[in-house]
Amino acid sequence: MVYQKLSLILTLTVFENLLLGSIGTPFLIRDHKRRKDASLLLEAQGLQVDLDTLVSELTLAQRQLLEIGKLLWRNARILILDEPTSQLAPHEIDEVLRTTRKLANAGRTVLLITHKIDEVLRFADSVTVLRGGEAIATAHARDLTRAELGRLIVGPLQAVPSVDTARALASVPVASLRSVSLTNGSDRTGVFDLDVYGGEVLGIAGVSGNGPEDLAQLLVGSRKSATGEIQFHFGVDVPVAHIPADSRRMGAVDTLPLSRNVFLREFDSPRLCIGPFVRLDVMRNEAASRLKAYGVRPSNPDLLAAALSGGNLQKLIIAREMSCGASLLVAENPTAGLDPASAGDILQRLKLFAREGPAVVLVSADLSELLAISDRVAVFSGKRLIGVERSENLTADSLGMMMGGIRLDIVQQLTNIGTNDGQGLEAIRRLLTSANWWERRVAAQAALLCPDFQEDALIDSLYITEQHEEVRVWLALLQARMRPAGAEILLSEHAERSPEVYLEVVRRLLGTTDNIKFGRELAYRSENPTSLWEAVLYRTGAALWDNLSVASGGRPS
Amino acid sequence: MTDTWTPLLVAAFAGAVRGGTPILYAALGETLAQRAGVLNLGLEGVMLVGALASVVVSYYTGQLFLALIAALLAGAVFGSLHALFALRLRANQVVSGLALLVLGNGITAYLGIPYVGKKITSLPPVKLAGLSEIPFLGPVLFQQDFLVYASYPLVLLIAWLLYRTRFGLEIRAAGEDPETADASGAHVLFVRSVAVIVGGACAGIGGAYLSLVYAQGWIENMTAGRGLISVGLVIFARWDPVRAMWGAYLFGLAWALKLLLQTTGLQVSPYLLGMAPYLLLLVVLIPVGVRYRQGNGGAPTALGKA
Amino acid sequence: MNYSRRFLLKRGLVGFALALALGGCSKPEPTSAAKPADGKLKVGFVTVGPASDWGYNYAHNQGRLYLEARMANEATTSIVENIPESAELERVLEKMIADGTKLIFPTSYGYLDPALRVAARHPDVIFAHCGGFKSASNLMTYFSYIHEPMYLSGMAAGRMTKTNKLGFVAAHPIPQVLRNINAFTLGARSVNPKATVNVVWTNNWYDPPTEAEAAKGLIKLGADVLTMHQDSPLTVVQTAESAGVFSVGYHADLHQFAPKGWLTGAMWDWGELYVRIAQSVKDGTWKTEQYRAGMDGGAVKIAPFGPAVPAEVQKEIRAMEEKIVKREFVPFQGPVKDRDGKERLARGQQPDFEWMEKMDWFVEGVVGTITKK
Amino acid sequence: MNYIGLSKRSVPFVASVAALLLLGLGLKLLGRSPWSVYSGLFAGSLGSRFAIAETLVATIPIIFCALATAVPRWAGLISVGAEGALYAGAVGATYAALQFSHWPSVALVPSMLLLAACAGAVWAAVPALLRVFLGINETIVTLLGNYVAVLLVEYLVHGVWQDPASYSWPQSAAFVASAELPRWPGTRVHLGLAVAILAALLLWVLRSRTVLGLRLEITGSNPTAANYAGYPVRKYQLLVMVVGGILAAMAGWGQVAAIEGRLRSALSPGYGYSGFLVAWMARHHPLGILGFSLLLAAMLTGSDNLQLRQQLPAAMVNIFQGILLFCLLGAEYIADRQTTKMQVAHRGHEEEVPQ
Repeated sequence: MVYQKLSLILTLTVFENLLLGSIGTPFLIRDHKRRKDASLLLEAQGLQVDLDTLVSELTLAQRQLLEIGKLLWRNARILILDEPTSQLAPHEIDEVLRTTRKLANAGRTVLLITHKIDEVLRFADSVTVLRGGEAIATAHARDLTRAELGRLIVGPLQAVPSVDTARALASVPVASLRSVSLTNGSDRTGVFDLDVYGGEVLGIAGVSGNGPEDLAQLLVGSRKSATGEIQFHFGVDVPVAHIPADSRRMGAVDTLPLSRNVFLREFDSPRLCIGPFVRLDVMRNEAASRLKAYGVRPSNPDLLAAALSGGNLQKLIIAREMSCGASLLVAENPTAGLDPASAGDILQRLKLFAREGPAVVLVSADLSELLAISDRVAVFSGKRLIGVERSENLTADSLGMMMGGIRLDIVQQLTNIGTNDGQGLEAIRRLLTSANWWERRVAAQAALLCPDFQEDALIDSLYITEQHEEVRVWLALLQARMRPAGAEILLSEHAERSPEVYLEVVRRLLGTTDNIKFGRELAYRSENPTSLWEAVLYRTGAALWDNLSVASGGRPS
Repeated sequence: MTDTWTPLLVAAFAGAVRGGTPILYAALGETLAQRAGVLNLGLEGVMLVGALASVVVSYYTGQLFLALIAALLAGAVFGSLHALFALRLRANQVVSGLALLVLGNGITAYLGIPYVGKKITSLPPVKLAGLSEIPFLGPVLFQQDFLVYASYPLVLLIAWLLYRTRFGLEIRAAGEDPETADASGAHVLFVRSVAVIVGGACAGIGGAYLSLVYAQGWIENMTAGRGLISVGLVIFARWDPVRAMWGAYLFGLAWALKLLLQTTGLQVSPYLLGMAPYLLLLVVLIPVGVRYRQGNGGAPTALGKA
Repeated sequence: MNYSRRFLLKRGLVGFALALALGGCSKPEPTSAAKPADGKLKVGFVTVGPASDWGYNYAHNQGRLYLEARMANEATTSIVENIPESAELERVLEKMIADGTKLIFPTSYGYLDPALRVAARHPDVIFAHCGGFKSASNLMTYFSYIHEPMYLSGMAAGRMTKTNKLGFVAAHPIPQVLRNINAFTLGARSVNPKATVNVVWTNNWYDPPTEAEAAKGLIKLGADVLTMHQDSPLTVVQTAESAGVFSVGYHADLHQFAPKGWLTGAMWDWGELYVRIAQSVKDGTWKTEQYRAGMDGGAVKIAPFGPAVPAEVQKEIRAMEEKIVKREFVPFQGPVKDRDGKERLARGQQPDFEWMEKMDWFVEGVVGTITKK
Repeated sequence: MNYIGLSKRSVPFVASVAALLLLGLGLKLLGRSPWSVYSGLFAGSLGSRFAIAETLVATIPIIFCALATAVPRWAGLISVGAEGALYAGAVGATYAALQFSHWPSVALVPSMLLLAACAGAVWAAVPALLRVFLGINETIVTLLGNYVAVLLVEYLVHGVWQDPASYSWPQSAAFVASAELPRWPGTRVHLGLAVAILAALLLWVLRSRTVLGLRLEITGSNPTAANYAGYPVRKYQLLVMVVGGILAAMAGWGQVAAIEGRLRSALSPGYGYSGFLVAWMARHHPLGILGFSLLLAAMLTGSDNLQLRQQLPAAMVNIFQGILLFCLLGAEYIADRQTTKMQVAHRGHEEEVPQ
């Protein structure tokens, strides 16, 4: 069983976590055979880390893989995974679920508990839908469509947050970021401006670690920008409301009554105070009515916060943050780990709150959630602001590309690759000569994905002048696809520089004619956040990929 | 110069090892308990119980081996009292530890009355053949008594237990994240109880060292704060047995030096010299603190939580 | 643990109530019952440590037991042990008085101030304070110059040492202790001018591990005779014995703890003095005084010699003992110089009360710390 | 507050009765009469006007020291430094008494109070600053400080402050009469009692009724949440440590100014540690501290009678304290289990209610 909250001990090493509680371990835990077994086992799960790495140093996806590794170490035949992807970025999700798919293919039973339709349709064999404690339906995944499954899960009465885009933004921003930077260093290229307007929901998209959390911290004041400044266009006494990512730990005090938790920020508000004294009875009554108004159950203000479920605690925090008179609310993954009903309720409240005048900044890893309620979405990649776009101009796919670091206009051009109308090829050609190496790399990758792209002469000439190592690799791969005969020599040059990655590339390239697949494999293997977009790229070219992979042997496995 | 300073240094370091040993035993036990997430503030009481038990057995039987077993058992019994309340009954660990301290103090003071001033068989120093002849190190490390010799491997044993065995792994897991440890199949309650009880037994031996080696008899409240210092030492050592050993010897060194320096005719008030062990620990704490200022200084995450 | 204000408030009040309830059901204080109906004098003793310490408090308790045995028909005694030298004492004294005690021996030096305060409140109760320098109409002080047998012990040490290094484990640098150290040193150097005395302060009257460590350190540095001024001599004597060096005792005869290394020692014998004081109170002849005596008073003496002391050394010391008892000699006899060469007592002068009670220097031959103010 | 079961409130009662019975049983087995032991304890602590007064006298420093433990705990810090700060406060008060001995009482008494408070504040500021700026564990620093403080006082009374009139004995000169605190006539109960009770009441109001108090409560329970809510956590930590130091210094002030009348090294028979015990027994609640301080002081003073009358050692009281603490914990466990059951039932019920 893998719980939603990971059952790993952060201060212990990978190996120690594996051993913990495993049956029949000998007294000594430094035994070489065992270590070797562990390495092999983890490697087979796609987790290549030193056994003595502290778990706290692993990424969330790696931790999730380690969890699975733990089960396998104990020789589990049946693996139960409870929302294994709720905290993961899109490319990490694939990484984890592909591993589980492999396990299922190898004969183990995997029970995947998730509320993400996409995951079910892509990775599951059969699906059972539970709603309100009842099993609603069981079916083969391939027999279901996205829409059917959605209806089964949501049920007939589930309200979807309405998106009211009619309202114009206030003309004056509530907060203006001027020349701020999310990196600590002196990287001037990361400097950007951003305005947050009253009445809007500004979605913040970006893979975890690429900037969204940093932006939230800047806005709530828990960190300072190395450059520039943030102007708040409201009084200094007005707090910035904040729904923290880890609400149980940060946002509430488990051991204190709800009334205290509700007024955590406002003990000194004039309503409650006479001089330095707090009117406890007023606080209690107000807390009670506020808890009711926000649908926190139970709503007894004397209960301890520990008595609340996650969803209700989140509602309590929302109740508090929305009532403290703030003009700016920063919400970090407010629906993470919540059931769809609670999540919908919370999103609805955020939207309504913004409509009353304040600005809401919503940081979320759930792209559909961002698109559903945001007026605008700011996308971050590599701690840079890639763009701020109105949400109606965005799709999940284009948003994903932007999170990979590509500006929206380029995204739009590249998404045309598959349609074979020449526009995509034109974009690739143009981008291959761009001054921005990221864009050049994207273009090379796109070309690799696009069988229509056959201009090996152009690639040859570019390869000679290319300065950037990573782009050179991709160009080399592109050449290899077009002229397999000469590929070995080209790639061996790169292989020498960073053997782990490139040797693998070469092996895969020469061992298979499925060029696109190896590109994707490479993306999965990469642990470097700056190249995460490679996985994202796959998402945009999903249709194309499916066609190709059908030709070369069925669904991804 | 060398003529006067060499014997002084030898005496000081030998005194450091001796003076550090009772604290070391207690600190090792506390390290084990705290690594499992259990704070035992009552070490002072546990040491006293161990000290008295060893005196009583030594007095009646004259068998040092039995006296040590008695100290071990008495410490373990007090440790299990803590385990019962702090773990089984999930009581506040600070209060339970304090109760242990007060109770141990009271019980030994009462039961010990008939044994004050009684002549007992004490633990003699034993020179280790060969090793004791090594210049400097010999007289410092190998002209001591059995309990000192036993403490050397014990440090390694506890370190080995904590870092190299499955049981130690479970101890650390229980101290870091009991729920997860439990979910992973470790018997948290059992592991913690064993750690606390073994920790108590170690502290009991520490107490026995005071009575069998130093005082050579029973004296009320003979620990004189050493139990509390041991608890502090565990924090100082950042929950590591080997560092606990250095800490104990450092404290012992300052303690021995404050006595020995006086014989050189050094004209510093003995009261100022007396501050040395405490100030020295403090001074060493500062750079360590600066280095590990983030977080909780390496404390087991679940320390003190029921 | 749940938190609730009301609950905690209750807790506090309950604590208070409990304190009251603890004896709400108990009988009124049986003060009258405790008073001796038979007209026996009730004598109370207060000690700073346990009476079984084989040391300072043990000696006083021996005196008490002697008194009780000798005056079985005229007096009863009680003892309260382990009372710190703080204002705690006032309460204990008051309670003793409430119990009908008429003569009280607060035996520790630090008891003087509180005892004086209680004495002022209870003029009908007589106090005899050990070691004090201030008296009152109903509070006498008494002390016996134990440095005299310490001088004799020093002679034994001086004769027996091979290394000429003597070790002295001492508690606090106060006059009583300094007198002993100086007398011991003078005694040792009177027979062995090369002898030096190394002093180590433990800063504590009663801390066996520190005493033992100090002793072990001294032995390591070459001392082959150890003595001490601590509340309990037990630790140093036993440590010396197990290290195979000689020991000179203090407070009490401890030869049984050191069958091989015991030389001799200075010891108290309070019994006769206590009987004398109690008798005078009983008879109504008691007058306040600052009683001081040396070996002539009988309250201090030299402990029996151990087998290690050769007969001629014993004879030499016995001869000197006789001179001291007859007051033909006192250890501090002018001229006395401190170790810096400053003359503290002119030739031919005899020390007086104040000179003795104010000593804050070392004689020559003492190695150790004594800080100037 | 329906989640607190009836039995929860009776925990101290049940525990006390159980402790009395347990110890009584033990005494019976030892061939003693529990009745006479208990009546002796009572008579010695609360059985007469004198006994009550003496109990109150011992209560004063215990209250201060317990408050000095509780206040840092409010912000999540564990300080064992009351004993050290007590000695520091005594040094401060003594300095004033010796320096300004010619001042009239109205000026001298407050100046002693002030200097004691300053000394306590400075003393406590050391571990506080080390904790706040270097992250050094405050528990160990305060513990080490205790030993240093006592030695410092010994150094002073053996050295610069030694009273020339005391024949080289280690104590400071006696304070002038104008330095003495007002007392309840005929007893040793002094002004410190009023200050202690006032301090406890003020702290109670501060703790439960003021913005600062509520914020401290949050800080102590969950520093992360406090940081998140924008509280100046470091400032609070400094504040509570310093206030704790001042409170413990008040105990030292009371002891030198009203009880001893001079500085001596044996000022406190471990009041700082008793205060620590009391604070944890009372769960750091100021009013609870008042009650438990009285209880502990009663035990301390009552224990004289055990020696005087029953020839039992004073250590008996420690045994009783230990048993009482364990009984408290045991009774709490039983009560907690009940409330947990109730709460679980309660929560389950509420969550089943349809939307």
